[in-house]
Amino acid sequence: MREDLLKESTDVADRILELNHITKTFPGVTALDDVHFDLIQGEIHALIGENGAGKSTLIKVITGVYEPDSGQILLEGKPVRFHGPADSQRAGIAAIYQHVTCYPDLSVTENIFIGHEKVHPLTRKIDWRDLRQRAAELLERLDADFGPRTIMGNLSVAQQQIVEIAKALSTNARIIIMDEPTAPLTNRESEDLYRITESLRDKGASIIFISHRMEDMYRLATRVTVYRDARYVGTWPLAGKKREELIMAMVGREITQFFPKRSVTIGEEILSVRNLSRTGYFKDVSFSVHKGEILAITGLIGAGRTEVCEAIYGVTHPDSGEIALDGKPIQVTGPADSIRHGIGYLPEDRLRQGLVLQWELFRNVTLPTLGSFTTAGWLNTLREQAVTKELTEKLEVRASSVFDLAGTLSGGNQQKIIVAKLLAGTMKVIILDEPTKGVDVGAKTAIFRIMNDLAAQGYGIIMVSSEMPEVLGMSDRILVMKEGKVAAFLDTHTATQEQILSAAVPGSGAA
Amino acid sequence: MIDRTIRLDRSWSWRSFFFQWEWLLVLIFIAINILNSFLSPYYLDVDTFVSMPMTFLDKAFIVLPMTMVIILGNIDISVGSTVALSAVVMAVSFNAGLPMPLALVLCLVVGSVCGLINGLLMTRFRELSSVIVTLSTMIIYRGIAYIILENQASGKFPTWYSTLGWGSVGGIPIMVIAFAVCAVVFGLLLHRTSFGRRIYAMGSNLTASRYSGVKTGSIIIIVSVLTGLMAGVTALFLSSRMGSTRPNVAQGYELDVIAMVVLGGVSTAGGKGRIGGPLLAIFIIGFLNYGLGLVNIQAQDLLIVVGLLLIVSVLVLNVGFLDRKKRPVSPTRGEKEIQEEDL
Amino acid sequence: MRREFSRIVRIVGFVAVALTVIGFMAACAKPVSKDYAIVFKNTGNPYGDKQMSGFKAGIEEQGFKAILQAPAQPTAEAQIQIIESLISQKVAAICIVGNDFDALQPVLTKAKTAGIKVFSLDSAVNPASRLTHVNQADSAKIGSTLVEAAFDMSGGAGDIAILSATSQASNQNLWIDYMKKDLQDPKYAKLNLVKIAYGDDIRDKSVSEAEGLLQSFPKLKVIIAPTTVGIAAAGKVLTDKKLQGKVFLTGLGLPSEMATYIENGACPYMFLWNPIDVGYLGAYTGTALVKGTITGAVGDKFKAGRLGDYTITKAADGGTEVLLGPPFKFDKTNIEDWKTVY
Amino acid sequence: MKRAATFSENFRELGLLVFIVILCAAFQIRNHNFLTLSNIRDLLADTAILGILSVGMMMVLLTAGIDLSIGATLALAGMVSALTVFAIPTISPALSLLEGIAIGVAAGALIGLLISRFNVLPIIATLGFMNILRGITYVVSGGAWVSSYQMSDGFKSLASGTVLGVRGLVLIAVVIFVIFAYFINHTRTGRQIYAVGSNAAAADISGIPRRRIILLVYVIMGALAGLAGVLWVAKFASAQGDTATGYELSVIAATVLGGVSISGGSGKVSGLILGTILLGILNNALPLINVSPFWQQAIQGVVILAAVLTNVIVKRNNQRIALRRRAI
Repeated sequence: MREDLLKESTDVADRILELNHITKTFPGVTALDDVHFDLIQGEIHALIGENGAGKSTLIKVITGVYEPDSGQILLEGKPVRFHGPADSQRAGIAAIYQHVTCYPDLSVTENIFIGHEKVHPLTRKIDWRDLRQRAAELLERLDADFGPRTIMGNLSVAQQQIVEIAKALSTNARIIIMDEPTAPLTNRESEDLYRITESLRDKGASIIFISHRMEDMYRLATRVTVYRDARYVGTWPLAGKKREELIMAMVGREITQFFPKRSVTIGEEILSVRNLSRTGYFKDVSFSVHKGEILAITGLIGAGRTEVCEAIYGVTHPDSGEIALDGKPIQVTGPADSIRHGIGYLPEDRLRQGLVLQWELFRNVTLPTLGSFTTAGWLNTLREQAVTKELTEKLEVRASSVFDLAGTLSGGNQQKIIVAKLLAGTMKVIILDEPTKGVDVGAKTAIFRIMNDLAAQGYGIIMVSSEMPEVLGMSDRILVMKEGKVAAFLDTHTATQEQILSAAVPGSGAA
Repeated sequence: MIDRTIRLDRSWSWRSFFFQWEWLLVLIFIAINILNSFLSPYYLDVDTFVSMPMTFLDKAFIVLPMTMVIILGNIDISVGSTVALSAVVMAVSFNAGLPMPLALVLCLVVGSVCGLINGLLMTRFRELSSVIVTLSTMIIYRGIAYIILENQASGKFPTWYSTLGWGSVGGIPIMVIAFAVCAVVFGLLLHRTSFGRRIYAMGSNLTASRYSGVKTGSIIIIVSVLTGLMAGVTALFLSSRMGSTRPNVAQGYELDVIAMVVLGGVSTAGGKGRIGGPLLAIFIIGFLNYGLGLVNIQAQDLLIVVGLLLIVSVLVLNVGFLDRKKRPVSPTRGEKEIQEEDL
Repeated sequence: MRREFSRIVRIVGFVAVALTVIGFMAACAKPVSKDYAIVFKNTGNPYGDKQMSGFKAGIEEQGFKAILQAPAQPTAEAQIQIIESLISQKVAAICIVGNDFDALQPVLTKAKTAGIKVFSLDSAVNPASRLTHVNQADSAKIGSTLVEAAFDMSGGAGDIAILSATSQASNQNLWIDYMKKDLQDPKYAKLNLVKIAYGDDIRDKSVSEAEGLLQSFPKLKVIIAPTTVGIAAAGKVLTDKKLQGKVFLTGLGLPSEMATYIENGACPYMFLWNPIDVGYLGAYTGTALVKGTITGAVGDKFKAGRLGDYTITKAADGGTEVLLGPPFKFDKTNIEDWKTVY
Repeated sequence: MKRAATFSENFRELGLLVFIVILCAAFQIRNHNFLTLSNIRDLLADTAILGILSVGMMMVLLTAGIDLSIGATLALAGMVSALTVFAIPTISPALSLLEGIAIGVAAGALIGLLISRFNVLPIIATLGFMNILRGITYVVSGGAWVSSYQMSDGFKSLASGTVLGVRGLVLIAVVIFVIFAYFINHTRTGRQIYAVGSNAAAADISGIPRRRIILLVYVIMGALAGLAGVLWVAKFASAQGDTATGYELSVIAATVLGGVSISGGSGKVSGLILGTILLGILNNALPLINVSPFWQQAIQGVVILAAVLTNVIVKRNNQRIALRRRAI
């Protein structure tokens, strides 16, 4: 099949969507610089590139959220201009965005149909029965485990993801854009998504699939387009294209070692958690972390991994169980305490939980340990800046000055800033929750290197992750969680992907 | 490869220096003084400048903590009632035989307690917005004041007490001195201490602050108590100026105060604004009121003028060149931030 | 570094303040105006407008200039600020219609020490802070007149209630006290005062208070409302409920506001003085005080233009006062001519 | 889990209902004239205007906005319409209504533009306009009042007139409740109001005209305030400059009692009605049961706070129950 697609790709007639010489600039930054993109009827086309490469902007141009400064958009060969999302919807284009964009207070039905509900010609009354029916059908097709009346806010991220897809389907879109759809999903959920995506393709939809995960791309796409620094690098059929070549095209340099090996002697136990329980989230979780060790906690979304970490960090309060540091039980009433004790946490959602985006780097870096930068409550700003300079340079943050706003950095660098926040204090244990989520390849390796350095310096590290390769590539031991309980403890050297999955997936495997 | 050295200075431009809200306020302030002195021959007068500040500075004490409250992204509309309640309690307890100095202390205590209650309600019931909490306590506090004093006025304070609101030291009104001190203290608190930094953090991103170990609860409570305390201070000066007090004093103070803070360029979305703005705003509104009063502008016209001033200034702030968001913040500004702005 | 900028900005700001102040210190002494000021309770109140217009007329026919001021809200705080600005203007006399009996004492004392003649009108301020008080009508007289009216309307017996203004209004409270005193009189033994309600001079509150009275006291015969807002609200309620002839209304009200209810019989008759005359008398009291023909002591005499001669007498609150005269009675016969006047 | 959720959604209405019943019982025991037909009619008539305004305020709050200017808008609309009636006694009541609404719409449109086009924060824009409109009211009236005898009976009958024994005022309120209940529950625009309040960013990228919706709610709020102004003046047969000063707070209180969240996105008409009635009952009953006038304010405040807090507490309970249900 890929072969004939290849032939067709040369043939302009089959191009359902084509963008030529698109340029979009924002004050102070060029987001798209004379880029090209084309989509063939009925293909799944992967669009990859580091953060800041211009992918998300391209989508917003296609969906009409932005109007390009110059360049033309051809829909089935005819030039079009979209003056807003409504236009593109009418043209049969639907987008599923990176940060799920739902209405938490409204029902699933409304989330799917809002803006294009079926209304009675005269009374303009919304035909609820009809909508609910169609919603039910759509959810059926995506075999969802929730009803059309459910309030969106009560759904898990994965479930909301499905609603987003249902939304796209409801418009009978011919072109569906998926921006990092798998980012918040576990492997199993991703599998479901792949299935759905393919069935869409088979039903004649053309799909633009954006992702950081190489797995996604090789699994689904037939062609791939690479952007770098707001410019078009190239488009190739995936067949026979090596992942290293693509990575080079993305980052513009060769990345020799993906999971840097390291030699660290694992020291004595620092953190031990005994029978930690929180009603409704997790139960009887016990484990320990040693100096220089990287402990991976994995499992499906909603298995309680993040919840356990947040309980240890003191964001939430466990109902029972004890946490001991260096053998001494500690009382944690809030993050302030845990930081004082030397437990640091890199949260899962860096934009909401990790950073003050409109703040300068140094103010972000010193926030958790502000006390140590004050004399009698008096801030020593110069020292803050000095320390920040030192840390950010050590972590090779790509920024021009400690006065840069955190919001202006790329995902990877933002992640490094959060690490810097932890290093500004004297930590013993560092918890990293999905440290590479939504981070481009270049930054990933950097973060892995940092993790190793930290381990080498004798920090105990807990890494929560859904991505098998990094779990297997980075950790010393693997804790698999299932439905709020510890499902398995595996030694990385012997563990296999299958073992982990079977332990993680409910029903299968022994707990 | 790009070099990894990170500079310790920020990109600096005259533009970013002059396009600051405070500059506009300074201009307005000077304009108002010139206008007034043209309008009324009595404006350019020593006595006027001694007595003028005393007519509006009582509220101004609340402006200081209210700035913190609004930077936190909250709002407190119970301050007027707090003033009334603490003033009433002070007067009643004094007339019940409590020595005046103690009565003054009690006044401050009552104010702080009112603030504390607000703070506790806000932290124990985080689901509730500060508007709701303070809306109901606003009604309750004044209600209590009515229960205590019914339709009586209470006063008969010792004569020395009236000097608090009327007297001056070396030609400078005591009120002005007191306010200057408070202003400096609050300014330093907000801009030079970890306490202030944490307030800004919470206003900018509450969740991130919690994850970064900011004790959000205690910050909210402290700020609320400060607000109550300053309301108590206002009560002291107000009752001193009125020589007596009633349950219905300080009605609608909350809105005057909020207006001043906002005119001062503090965004009610939280996280933005500095103490300097509100300070200037206090004097702008105060001088404007008094100056126009000197030429006997009718009260209703004053309403319109102040309202317009508020709207127009905020319009300039949002639409005009002053809008910071429209300027590139740094050369390395990337796609992420654009997303943040547009989504 | 933005904070550095802001510090500069702030400093500049206060330097600006300082400079202006210093500049003005050097400013030369200012002319002393000979204006006469009246400060009413609050703006947008026709009763007050009439009073101020009377004051204006009285002042201008003597060839002086009048300043009419009133705050937006009826609070003492606001009046203090206005008086301060009047002191800065060095007016000749201030005629205050007080929002508070005591709270204005400090600022008025300041005015007096600045050589300004201070006297109150209509709603008094305490004797210590005024030279004299222009009283629209003898409080005791108002009390007895209203009780008499209630006695007459109820046919000598039955429940009566009072619908007052705010619970703080010094006038109303004084009158109510006098009414209570009068009701002790055996002549009124059969009248029983069931409740004093406060409508705060707010329309909707006055109305629901009035309705409350009618609901809780079905046998109610008379409502006495010694306040313009309250009486009009009560009149409206009685009219809507078609209670003319069953429940009677009297009190103090504006003819314009009450015309409808006097004509439809909800209020057989009510009382008020002529606010224009009150203001007018105030004007002449002011000029007399400034000329020095009177000092505000008991026994002083002066001529008040078209109103004729007046003598200062002892006031119930211990100070002195000028009494305008007995309250004027409005009923079906004369309301037509008055409703358009005020 | 789902059951718990729906229960907690309906709880507020149930709770309010129970609360109201208890209150009524208590009042009835204290004063037997409370639940008489005539008193209930008074109660409804006095609550009608509050109800009309709370409908508009609900929509404003749904978009996570707030409107402090309605008291002033009401006063201005009332004053102007009264002045016109005084000038042209023959003008038909319907016209006066339209006039009032037109003024309200104008005011609302100005505020709405400030908020939707120039991103002025609602609390600020409306705070400013509260002053401006109030000032204008005094200016147009020249400080004078318009009194009963200066108004045509037709005009006054807008409020006092009865249809089938029901006050016209109440009918208008009911009609408005019905129309808007339909509008926000069953029309696209109505639902989009919820959407905008629930997630503004999402509204933008899914092509909902956010700015237009925001403009719309303030225009509606203004229109209702204008209407209320005319009714107010007709009801009390007097137009004053200081009409309805501070009334906005009662309206907000009623709306919040009714379960509309200040942070936008959630709130139901059913709850709104109950909230309005609850506040109406308090205003009407406290004078009735001879509560000292000096206690009334405190009591009202406590009731409001209690209602809000109980709601929070019960919601939390439901969540806890839901968590227990989760199989772990």
